[in-house]
Amino acid sequence: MATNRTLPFKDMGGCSISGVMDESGRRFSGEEIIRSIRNMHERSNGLGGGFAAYGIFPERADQYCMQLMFDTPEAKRETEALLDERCNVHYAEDIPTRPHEAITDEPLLHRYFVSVEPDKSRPHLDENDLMVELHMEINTTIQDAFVFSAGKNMGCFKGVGFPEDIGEYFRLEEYEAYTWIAHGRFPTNTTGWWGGAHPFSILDWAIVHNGEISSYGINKRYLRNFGYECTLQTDTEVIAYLFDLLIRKHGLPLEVACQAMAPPFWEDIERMPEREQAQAKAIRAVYGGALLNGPFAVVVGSTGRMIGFSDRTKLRPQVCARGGDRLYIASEEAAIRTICPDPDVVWHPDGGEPVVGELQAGVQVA
Amino acid sequence: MPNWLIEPDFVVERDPDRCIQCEVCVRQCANEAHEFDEELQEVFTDSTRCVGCHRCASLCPTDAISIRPAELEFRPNENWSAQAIRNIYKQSEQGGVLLTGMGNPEPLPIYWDRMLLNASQVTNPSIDPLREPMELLTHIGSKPQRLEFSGGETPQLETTLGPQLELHVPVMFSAMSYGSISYNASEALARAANEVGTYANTGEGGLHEDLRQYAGRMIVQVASGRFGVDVDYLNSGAAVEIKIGQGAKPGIGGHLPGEKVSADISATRMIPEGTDALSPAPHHDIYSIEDLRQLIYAIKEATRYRKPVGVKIAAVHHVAAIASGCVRAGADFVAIDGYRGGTGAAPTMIRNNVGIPIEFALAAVDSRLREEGIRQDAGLIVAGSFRCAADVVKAIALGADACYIGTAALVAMGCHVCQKCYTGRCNWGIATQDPYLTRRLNPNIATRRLVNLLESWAHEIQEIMGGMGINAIESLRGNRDHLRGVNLTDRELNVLGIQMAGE
Amino acid sequence: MKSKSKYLIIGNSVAAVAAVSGIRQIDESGEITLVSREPHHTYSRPLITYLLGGKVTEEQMAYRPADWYEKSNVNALLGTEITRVNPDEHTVETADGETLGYEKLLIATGGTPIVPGNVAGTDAAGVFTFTTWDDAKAIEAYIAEHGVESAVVVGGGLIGLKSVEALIELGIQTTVVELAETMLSASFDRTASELAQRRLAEEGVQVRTSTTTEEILAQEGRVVAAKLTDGETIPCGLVIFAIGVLPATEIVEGTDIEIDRGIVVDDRMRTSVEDVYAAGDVAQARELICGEKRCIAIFPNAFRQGDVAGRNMAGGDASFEGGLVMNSVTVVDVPTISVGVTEPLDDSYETMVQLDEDAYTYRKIVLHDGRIVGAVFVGDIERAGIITGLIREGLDVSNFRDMLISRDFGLIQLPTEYRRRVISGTGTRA
Amino acid sequence: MKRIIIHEEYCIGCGLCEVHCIVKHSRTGKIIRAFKEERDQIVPGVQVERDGYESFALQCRHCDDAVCIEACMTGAMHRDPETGAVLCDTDRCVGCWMCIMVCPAGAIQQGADGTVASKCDACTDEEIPVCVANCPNEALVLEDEE
Repeated sequence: MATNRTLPFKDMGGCSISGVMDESGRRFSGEEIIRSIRNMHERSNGLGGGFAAYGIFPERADQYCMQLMFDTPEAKRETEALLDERCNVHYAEDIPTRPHEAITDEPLLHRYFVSVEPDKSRPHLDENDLMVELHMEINTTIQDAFVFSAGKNMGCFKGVGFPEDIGEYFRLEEYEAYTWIAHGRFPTNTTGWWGGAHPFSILDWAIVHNGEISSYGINKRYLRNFGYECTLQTDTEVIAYLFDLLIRKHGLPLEVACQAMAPPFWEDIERMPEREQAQAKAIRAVYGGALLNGPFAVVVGSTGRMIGFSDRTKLRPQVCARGGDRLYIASEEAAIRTICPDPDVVWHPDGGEPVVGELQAGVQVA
Repeated sequence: MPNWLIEPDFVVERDPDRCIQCEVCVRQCANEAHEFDEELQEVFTDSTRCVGCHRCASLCPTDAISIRPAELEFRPNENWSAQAIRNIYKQSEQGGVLLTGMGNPEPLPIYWDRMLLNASQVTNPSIDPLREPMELLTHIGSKPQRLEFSGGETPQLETTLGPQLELHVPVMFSAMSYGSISYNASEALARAANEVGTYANTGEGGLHEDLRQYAGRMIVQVASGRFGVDVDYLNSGAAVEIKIGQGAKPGIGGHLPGEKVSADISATRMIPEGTDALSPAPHHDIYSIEDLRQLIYAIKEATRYRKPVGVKIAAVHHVAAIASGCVRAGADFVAIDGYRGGTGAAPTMIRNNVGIPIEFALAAVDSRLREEGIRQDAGLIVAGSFRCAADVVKAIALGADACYIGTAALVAMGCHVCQKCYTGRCNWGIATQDPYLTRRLNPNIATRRLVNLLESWAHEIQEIMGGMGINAIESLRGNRDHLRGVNLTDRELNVLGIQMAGE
Repeated sequence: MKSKSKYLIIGNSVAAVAAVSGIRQIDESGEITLVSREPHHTYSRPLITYLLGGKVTEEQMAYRPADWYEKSNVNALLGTEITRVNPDEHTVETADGETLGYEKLLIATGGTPIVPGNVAGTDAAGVFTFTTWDDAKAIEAYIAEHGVESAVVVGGGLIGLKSVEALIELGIQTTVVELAETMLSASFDRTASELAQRRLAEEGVQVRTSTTTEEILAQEGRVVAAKLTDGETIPCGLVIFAIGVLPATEIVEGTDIEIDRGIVVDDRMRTSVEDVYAAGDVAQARELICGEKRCIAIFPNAFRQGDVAGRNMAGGDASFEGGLVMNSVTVVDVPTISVGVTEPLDDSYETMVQLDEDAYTYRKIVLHDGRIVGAVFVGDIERAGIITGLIREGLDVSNFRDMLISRDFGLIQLPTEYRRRVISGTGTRA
Repeated sequence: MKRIIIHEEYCIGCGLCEVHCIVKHSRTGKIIRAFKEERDQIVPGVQVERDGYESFALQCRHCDDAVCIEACMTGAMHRDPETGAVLCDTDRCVGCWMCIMVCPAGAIQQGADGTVASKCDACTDEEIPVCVANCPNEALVLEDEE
């Protein structure tokens, strides 16, 4: 009887998100995050799952770990030719996987630890800019090749399947990271393909997202002004690019960046003290193209940091908890308690209010 | 010589069973189509004088009057249409340039009607604007690419934003001068803009002393005739708009005949009473883009950089490049007026044949400015026949910051689009200076109607946005994913930058 | 002393009624005693000729509703005649020998009809004056009793004309005898008078002008004819003396209260003696145009004076802006209105005239020093009040004087400021 | 009291106030019948004055110190205690025209049959007088007075 339990369709809408960060920098195995995301099995439908892990390649922390999927050997050869031309490949290997009965049609999965040399003809571009350019170039010009992460000392692992199966397939229990984020997918706007699973990543930014960005059309055009080409037919990648643009390129403080993406309502701005109000007005006026509209809850990973935030009316769930040195952010409280049965504090942040985990002062991860 | 080749446009029919001989129609027709025969004690109508403005029918207390097109049929001829033939009769009879008023009425495609909007279903909740915030607040002005913050515990904004127009509804009243429209109409536009929190535009006619109290919500225009322009005028408004062109008559100047230049208009325009007010076709100090830049900065200096200074251009073939040039010349906003834009008077041939549709102009300009990375540098206002809230939403989704409405505002005040503005005998008291007619427009009523219109449109815009699951207009602006085309060719879809319905 | 009222009013016609309402505007409760010689509830004196002519019923005679005294909280002593006023004691004496006290006194005793002393035979039955309800009833009864078929009305003024109207209604052949060259000479100019006379003649009314009655001829004590000074003898069953009224000042004669033609009052309607006011036909107050004090026995004047007196008696601050002679009377079916000065007094006056004798329409405006001082309207009286207003206002009409006489003349031709004030409805007095 | 305010600058001289006043005071209250059957029997209480481009519709101002009431010898002209309107009780009016003689606005007329005075009755049975309700340009408005 119990196994035949069915849920109304609408209750099943929405993805699952979980993120754990140890702010002391202590690294821990992927087993816990798999357990957490498994707890929310009903929130996904087997069309996509994925993870991002930070601090997993300490021995190559100064090199970009480019993880790619190829549908054809030709694509792999073409990509490798481009890589040889554009960067130094220090080490390459197949991404370790194990055969899994639930995982089929897997692409070729390979990773390259690379570094890029400054481009003397374009001195204004730093290595990150060049890396983004390379990432975009592969994804837009080489058919059947797809970069799914390209940051330092981090990596994404994703594919078509339930997230717990994907985790097992990628042998995540064998990695140790100080931040893990995970996503189980219930796709509604694109068909399931390996590249379309979450997280979406650029440099060391990785985003898992539950929701739909109604402002995608303008976010995409806004980002294009700054050289970001959205290639994935999915709204989540704009969040990754926006973080990269606002924080890395524009140098906005994290809270300002979050405010740009999920700003307070004008009626709330009207009630702010003068200086704060002027600032909030300026952010909205200037960064209107970065406003993320529609229901969403995201967890964003980056080096030394994990951020959770949701849309300004909080149309998608997000729960946070702390236990010891760890910050937990998940779609459901149960997903936290399954790995941290007795947290110190559990809370529900307001819409648009960022929750930030940061490595404690002095902690070096790479 | 009798004008025997000139045929009536309309037939006015009076139902004798309903007519009560009250003479209301007689008193209301400035064209003297109705006449009361004292001897017979009966009203008669001369249909040849009817312009189809409906004033008599609207006020007839018994609905005894109906007006229909004159059914004098020529032998069917797709090429030699009745209008074409009649135009030739008229010109051969009277000579001269065919004149007309209002916007282009020709059966050219209306692209707004070929674009459809999106709405949320299941995966993304639509939002009820009656329950949830639904933000329309729009800022128009030059914005920096990025903001600078100083570090520290709480970030401090270091960037100073340039002057911005702040619109509570992304719809403004387009330039209509005092002179082309009556004082009461000008007053109503100014008051309504204040009440709603948007802007009216003086047009090129200067700003009447009594309307300066509303100038905080008015854009003051500087046109080729420079009527009414002095430093106080420039500083009195919320923004300054340099008018280069107008959608209804790109490349053409204006002419307000001396008989309309009353004492009041002469004072407002700063020209002698009774003299013709001639607006040259070009600004004679702007023969190229660098001259425009000089004027923009001259005005910015005169207004101490406290007012946005924009440029209004007609949508012509190279509009994208021209708009880009205006932005690079320092314009804080660019207003583009499409080929359906209205006018008080224009040569018919110009109005009906010059310019391009605003939909394409807008799409091209927004895309071009984004390609050049200068879209942030200027606000983008579009004009040229916005008929309803959906048109506005589509324009914003294509990339506009706001729309100008002219004809729609006039219609709200009672205009029946009879296209006879240029005669100065507007029976609705709008496009006239005749004191017998101007009093027909009670500015209190007109203000109320304009406010109602804008508020209705605002509600409709909010409803549409709510349906899309968007609660801030900045997420609609330029969001062409929410538009789909129907009845459009690939090239048209391409220029518009939208997908086909079903894609 | 029987009682002492805060307000004592002698009289029961328009001035008295207006005084009561004037008092009540300011003092809602102060005791008011109203004393009237006639026994009737307050009635409209000008209606007595209509009553005789059968145009109104007795019920319609009431000037105010039946419960008016009660609602106005007035102690009305009807049928009580006052014989003497003692200002020093603040009392009055009644014919019954009673004494009534007052704090403020209003004398609104009206007028006494004139019967010339030099006409013989006026004591015959069938000879009447005509100023009260009782007169009307007496005349009616006499006509009925004696089957009167013809009458002579002595006096071609307003009362005379209205008496004639009533007699026409009753089918009595009437002759008017007027001493002056024309009828209505006091209020009309010659042209208007002639028009009126012509209209009356058409109705079979005989008019004798420049003559008067010398003797009333009687048989068996009843009138049978009137003999005129020009020798003519007019057989008649009835004679009505309608020569005019004199202010009814008898009760104050011998006191310190100043009497000229009537009781002299200032603009606040105060007599020369403290706490005593006078209003209506008995009072002699300032005239608007010439500024002299005159007795103007017309209805609106009496109302206004009564109202001013009442308000001031109650401690208010009201002022009489001056009386203006004006009359509205219908000659058979021709309405007429005359206001102020109807004939130029000297060369400095101008007149504007429009006349259509056949249609019985006549308009005349008399101007002096750029201002309208009088007007006559015959036949077409529409909007005559606008002219009356301009006379009252003393407005300089030089800029639009040519329009005044036009039939289309209206408020719209008047200076904006004046017309706005009139239109506002908040106050029209100068 | 409520008073009809005349904004003459907005009067368009159309005469609809007169038309609707006639209808209101007709036997049937139906516009076409009122005009076809009773047009000559009704003097509208509101009348439009016109001079060049200027015009305004004038009805009795229901003055605070109504001189017509003072001049009325029969007491027919009175102030309605409930509404404050100046009304003519035609049962008591004898057509002496004293009111016409004194009204400074010229707002009282002789009735159609010439026997009694005719004037605006302020449509006291209506929430808004018909001349106000049917004025297309709000040249006539009903305003509360302090």
